[in-house]
Amino acid sequence: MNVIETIGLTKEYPNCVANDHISIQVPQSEITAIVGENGAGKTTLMNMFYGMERPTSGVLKIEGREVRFNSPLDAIDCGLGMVHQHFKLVPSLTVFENIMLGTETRKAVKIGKRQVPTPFIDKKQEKEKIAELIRQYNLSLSPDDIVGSISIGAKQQVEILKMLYRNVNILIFDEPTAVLTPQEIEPFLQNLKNMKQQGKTIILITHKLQEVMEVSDQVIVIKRGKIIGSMPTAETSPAQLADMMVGRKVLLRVDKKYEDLSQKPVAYEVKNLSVTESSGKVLLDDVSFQIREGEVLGIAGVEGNGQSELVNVLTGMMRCTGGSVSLYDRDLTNYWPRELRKAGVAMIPEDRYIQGLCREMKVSENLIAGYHGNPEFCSHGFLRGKAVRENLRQQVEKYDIRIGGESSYVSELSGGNAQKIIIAREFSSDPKLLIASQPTRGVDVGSIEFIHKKILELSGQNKAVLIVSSELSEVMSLSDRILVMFKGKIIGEVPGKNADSGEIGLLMAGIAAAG
Amino acid sequence: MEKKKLKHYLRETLSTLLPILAALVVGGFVILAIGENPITTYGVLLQKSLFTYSGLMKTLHYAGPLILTGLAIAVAFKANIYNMAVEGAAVLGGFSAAVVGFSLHGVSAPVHIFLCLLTGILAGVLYTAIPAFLKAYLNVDEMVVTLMLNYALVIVLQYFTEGGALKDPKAGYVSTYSVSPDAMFQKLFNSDLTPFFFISIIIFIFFWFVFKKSKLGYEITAMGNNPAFSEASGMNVRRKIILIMLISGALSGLAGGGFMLSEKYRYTLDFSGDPGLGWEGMLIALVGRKDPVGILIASIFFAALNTGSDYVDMFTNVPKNIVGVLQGIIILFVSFRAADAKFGISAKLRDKFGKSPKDAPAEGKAA
Amino acid sequence: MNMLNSILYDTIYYSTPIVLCTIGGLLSYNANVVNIGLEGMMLMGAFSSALFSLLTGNIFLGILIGVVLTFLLGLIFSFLSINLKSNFIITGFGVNILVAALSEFVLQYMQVANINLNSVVNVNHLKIHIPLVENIPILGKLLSGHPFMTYFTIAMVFVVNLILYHTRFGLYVRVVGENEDSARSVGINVNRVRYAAILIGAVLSALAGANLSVERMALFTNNMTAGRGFIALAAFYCGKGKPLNSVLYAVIFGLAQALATNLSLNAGAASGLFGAVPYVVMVIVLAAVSVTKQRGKLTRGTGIG
Amino acid sequence: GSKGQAASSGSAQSAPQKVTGKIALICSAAGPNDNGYNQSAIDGLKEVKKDLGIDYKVVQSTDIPGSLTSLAQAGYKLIFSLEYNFDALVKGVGGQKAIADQFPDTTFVVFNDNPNLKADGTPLHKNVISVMFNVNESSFLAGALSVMVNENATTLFGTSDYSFTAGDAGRKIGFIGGTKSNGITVFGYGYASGANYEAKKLNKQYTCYTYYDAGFTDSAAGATKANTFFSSGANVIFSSAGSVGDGVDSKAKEVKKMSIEVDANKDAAYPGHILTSVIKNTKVPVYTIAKYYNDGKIADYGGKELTYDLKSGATSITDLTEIGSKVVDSGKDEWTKIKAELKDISDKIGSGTIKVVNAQNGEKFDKSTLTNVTMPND
Ligand SMILES: Nc1ncnc2c1ncn2[C@@H]1O[C@H](COP(=O)(O)OP(=O)(O)OP(=O)(O)O)[C@@H](O)[C@H]1O
Ligand SMILES: Nc1ncnc2c1ncn2[C@@H]1O[C@H](COP(=O)(O)OP(=O)(O)OP(=O)(O)O)[C@@H](O)[C@H]1O
Ligand SMILES: [Mg+2]
Ligand SMILES: [Mg+2]
Repeated sequence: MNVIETIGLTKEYPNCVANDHISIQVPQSEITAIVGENGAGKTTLMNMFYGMERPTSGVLKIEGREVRFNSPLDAIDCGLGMVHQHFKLVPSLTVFENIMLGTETRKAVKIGKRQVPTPFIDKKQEKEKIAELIRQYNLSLSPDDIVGSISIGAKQQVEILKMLYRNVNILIFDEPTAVLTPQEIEPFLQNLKNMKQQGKTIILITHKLQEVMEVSDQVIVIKRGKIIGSMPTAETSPAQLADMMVGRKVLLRVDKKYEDLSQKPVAYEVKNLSVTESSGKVLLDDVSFQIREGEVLGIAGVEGNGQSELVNVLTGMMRCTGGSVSLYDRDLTNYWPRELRKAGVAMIPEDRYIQGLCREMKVSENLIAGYHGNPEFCSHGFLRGKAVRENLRQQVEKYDIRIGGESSYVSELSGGNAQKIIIAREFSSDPKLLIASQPTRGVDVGSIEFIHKKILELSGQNKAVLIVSSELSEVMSLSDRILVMFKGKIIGEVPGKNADSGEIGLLMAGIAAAG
Repeated sequence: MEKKKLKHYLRETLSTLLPILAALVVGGFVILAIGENPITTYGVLLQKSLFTYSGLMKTLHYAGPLILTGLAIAVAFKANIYNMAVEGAAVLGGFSAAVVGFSLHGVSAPVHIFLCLLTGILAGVLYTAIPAFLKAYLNVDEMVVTLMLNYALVIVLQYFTEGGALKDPKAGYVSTYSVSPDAMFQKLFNSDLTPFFFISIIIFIFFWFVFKKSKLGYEITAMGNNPAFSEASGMNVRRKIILIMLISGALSGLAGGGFMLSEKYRYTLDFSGDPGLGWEGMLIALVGRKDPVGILIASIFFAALNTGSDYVDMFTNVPKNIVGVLQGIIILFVSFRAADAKFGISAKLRDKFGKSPKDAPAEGKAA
Repeated sequence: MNMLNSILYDTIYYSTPIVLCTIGGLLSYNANVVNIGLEGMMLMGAFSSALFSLLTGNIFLGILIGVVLTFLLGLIFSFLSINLKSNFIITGFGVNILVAALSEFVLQYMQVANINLNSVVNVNHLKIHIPLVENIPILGKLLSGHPFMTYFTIAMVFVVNLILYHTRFGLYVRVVGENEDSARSVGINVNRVRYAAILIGAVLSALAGANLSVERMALFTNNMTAGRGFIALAAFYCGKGKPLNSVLYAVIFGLAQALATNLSLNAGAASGLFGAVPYVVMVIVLAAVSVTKQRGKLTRGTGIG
Repeated sequence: GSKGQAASSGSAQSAPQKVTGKIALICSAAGPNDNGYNQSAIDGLKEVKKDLGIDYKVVQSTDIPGSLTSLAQAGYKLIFSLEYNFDALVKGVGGQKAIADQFPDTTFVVFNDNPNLKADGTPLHKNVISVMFNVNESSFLAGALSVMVNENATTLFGTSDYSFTAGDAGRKIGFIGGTKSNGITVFGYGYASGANYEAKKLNKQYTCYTYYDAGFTDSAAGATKANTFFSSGANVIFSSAGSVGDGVDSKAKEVKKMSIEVDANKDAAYPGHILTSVIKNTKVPVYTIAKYYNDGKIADYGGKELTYDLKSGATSITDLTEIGSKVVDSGKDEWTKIKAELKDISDKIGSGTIKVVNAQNGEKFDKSTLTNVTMPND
């Protein structure tokens, strides 16, 4: 039986048709994967399922009944739950408060024979309920933790519990693994399977085709708002899916040429870098490494082991308390971002919408951010409008950025295209060193291929590249050497060529290889 | 394309005018309720402030300092800095301009005026430097600090005006000496207008370029929308905060100084008026959606309300307080206009009444 | 001794309406609506409760009507700022200007300079003297002999604290303020929560106003709130919307004001400057608190906004 | 309507057109219903209308020069301005001719200040009249009265309704002003001097607390300030501070002591707690000057400074009937004596035997001359 069925579902935005007559069926107790390029309209479709957006036209049926949702509440009532691409959690609240939000248990007083609820929340009882739920699904959460301070994987578990607690039958996951570490992904996928076993219907949106193959029963491919294919997973392959999505042959793994770099000069050197908070907490502990010209150095590690801090220090967003950084013997320790850029460091920040881009500004303006004071864009304090527009035209063409028009805002772009703005901006500054943090998070396969190619091109031009990514396969396919971080330290080094993911995995878990 | 643009402007104009009309209708009932004729009242209010020579000139004259305080607020608000020190800086600017205006002798008129304004600007800058540094280096909430400092400043200035060397002993009220005639802006064209209005306009044009075309304008937008982004793209946000606040202070100081030399001529306790140059500037900046052209129009609108209200009292039997009530109502309604641009309420309403949303394109990012 | 008594008593006198308005305003602040209109709402409360106390000859009825009218004003504010999504700073200012003008206009219409409730109520009869407590030296003066609203205010501080941190409504207020999206996604009616927060603020501000006009002085004069709403605003800004912290700031202000008034008695010519003291004290306290928070920060940036 | 009533009784519905021979009055910021300064002036105009049949117009304005010009342009020939701000009128600002010069046929009357003087003391303009009130004299009476009442409070009023601080601790009075301007200090200095006169006579030492910066709006703050004085032992507080004074009255009633009001007779606002009011009756000069105008004699007074002293009746203290009614039977004799003493002082002032410092004329006040009154925070 199909729990969800759509007939000609359409969503139009003022300047685009995000979903164009979508007709699909989602069978009960199966995992249906939806794939498609960035901006294809996947999230929009899910938002309509979940009552966040209203369709412009078309029919949505849940368990055979035609429904019209006005709000997520209606969707929840119909047994739908959604874990969003960007979590909808309240950071200052505890795990159990977040899960119970909207369905609080209140203290009751007995009046006569009746239990009359008071406005007060019965925190004790709530906590017990949640602890029970956590046990039932065998998760590793503590109900009392503040959500703002738990790991991303844990946050996702909270989102899932939120749905499970509400007893939903249909769970929608929008790119759930984009932010998870490899260690977290495995159990998550296992969880999906468990839930399916328990009779839940699951829709999974992801850019990682391996996951599609691993867990889904059916795959639906969307391109530019239209369904272009729908098939049982068993009958397809990642390569075929990628080709369908992108409309051309896609290399799922770039071909890196490994050379002997030992004779090349050292470009970048980090010596004994450490960061100790005033509370005494050590965030970075004596980190040292070198990158030679033309070398790609990868840094792997379970999230929260100091990679973010390392990148923050190297990109000038945080001060280090010890150690030094230098580029071609020029000391860059504790330089501000602007001075770093001047010295020839290009930076791709971890979170594109926080540090990398300003959504409320135009694409053209974002394309010059950080370089907006350079003479080619600015004279006497005023921006050169012509040069800025010309830059936009060039970059858009060179990096194939899909924008609506010359005055498009970043907020109107899909994730992949937004990331390409950063790539274009940083690559065209002709840097001596590139520091790239999570360069392809949330980006579709076609764009990943493109970004990876560009990174390798750069190292081919004898530039030094530092890549920090929680995506192990990314680090492995790009790096000449891989350093693994654990608890703020470099715990081990692995050559990039023929790297063994098992060995790296052990290091990431803090188990140093003997010898 | 042409047609679309035309439609766009039509809609813009309509959504500006509608709330004002609505406010006038509500206000009309209030006027009716006290037994007066709303048509006559509005006639006087508009006609006298905009459609007579002297009224229009007076309106423009009042708009001068308001344009500056409007810009002063907008510069800061755009960068997400809630600088309420504009009010205090304008008052202090006026006060210091007055002090130079009456204590300096033996310089030529233009030099005297220049020095007065310069002092006003410096005073505004110095005053705003306190919250600026507190915010930039200690992360102290600027809104609270500036609110408090404004109260304190008024008391301190009162203290200086009530005694000592600055007080005009001949005046029966609390007042400094009046500025010497050569420090006064001369009235032009047989009206209330003075060169100060043109100074304001020049500065307005300059700031139009700053907002729309300059590196600083770029940085202000970035800071206002995404501080982390602006840090990461190499702006020295701390320094920028200080810079922006000081610009805001300078504009306010100039507004106060100019107001002193073109209208008040001596510092009295009611110098800034009601609700005050800075507060009015805030309303103007918000109503004008922090956009320079919007600010210009809003300044003239608020100045016209001020001028008109005096005329209403003089030429009708509607008491001045009712004009205050009207102003309150209009402000309530224009707040909703500002929203309309942002959230496209007119569009939404149309949506509701069944037209295809294709006809109602999003209202853009202008807000 | 005398002076100490006087300072303590004045502190409570100054603080009461500000504290009441602070805890009223901080609910909507927590729901991410900064209500600049608090000043106007307090004035509305002061004005309409005095007016209707006079007209009805009964202060309870008068205050009740005052609260209802301010509630209506709160509804207008909420409708404009929530449903019509107006810029609530402009709307708040509109409220302030409107109320000030309206009350002046009504006085003018009635051809009186102020509303004197002398014939309706004797404020001395409104003071609550707590037996025994009253006789404790110093403390007695501090704790006893205040009108009802003072005790009500003290109780409300704890009630609001309880509401904000222990009830479902309070939780929703905080969630709506912190992350509107997540509130929506679990089906919380964001608008309704905001309405409620604003309206509670309006009611408490009205009571603060009534405290000022009816209970304290049996008198309404034009613009009598004289910026107290803004001080309240500053207080919950300083206290980041946490009830106890915000109230602490409000009381610090009241204390500074009481000190300034009392100490200026023997200050000679400089007494004119004492009025500035409370404001400067607030700035210094804020700066001092920030300095301690700022120490040892490693990440760059100032966190504007 | 409201003020409509006040105004429309005299003027046409709307009058942008030219009229001749009308009188206009520009209110001060306190507005037409301030139960004092402005209202008395309007009362004067009402009487003018009744007796002389001249129409009038009352205007509230924030732009005084603008209103003066507009009114003169509209043909008003006699314009009273109760608000300060004279530069444009007498000196001319921004290179413009003085308004008085622009409209030589119009007579402008200003109050509480005489800006119409050249350095040598001769008048600048023939068509500007300045009206001054010697409120220093009436304040002097209030000061003397305060001391006498304070000394005899128990005799006069008994102890049931009042709780005056007794003995030396209660030999204190207070003055609260809106701002420290000549127009305000003139009251305070006169008041302290009057208290000193009587204290000296009785050989008692007094303290006079002063607070000149209470503003004009925050009545609640006024009440607290008064409370500091009262709880420090003061028994009578004189305030000249608009609404702030209302707060002082309310506090006086609350603590069962007394206050003194200003401008108009407000004794009945808090019966038994307002000792008296220092009256500054604008009605008298408004009526008188309008009469000069009507009689065609206005030119005789142009350029003059008209001073209204105790004798003129424009300034005085009230007749004390309100407070007198609270005097207990056993206190009647003392009360009569007090009134007689007041009469005596009043005569002495009239004859010049007592000279009261007049801050409004720019006279310096030297508090060290007060032998029996100390002013700790003046
Ligand atoms: N609120 C909106 N207003 C206008 N256009 C929108 C809006 N939301 C989405 N779009 C547009 O609709 C299209 C589909 O967006 P959607 O977010 O559904 O893509 P997606 O498939 O989820 O992409 P990604 O893989 O990057 O998450 C995009 O072109 C996007 O620009
Ligand atoms: N976040 C920061 N904090 C402190 N210093 C910084 C920061 N970012 C950059 N700097 C350094 O401070 C200096 C000034 O930065 P700022 O951005 O104000 O310069 P600018 O824009 O060149 O100024 P100007 O307007 O004069 O051109 C630069 O040398 C820069 O390296
Ligand atoms: Mg998406
Ligand atoms: Mg710069």
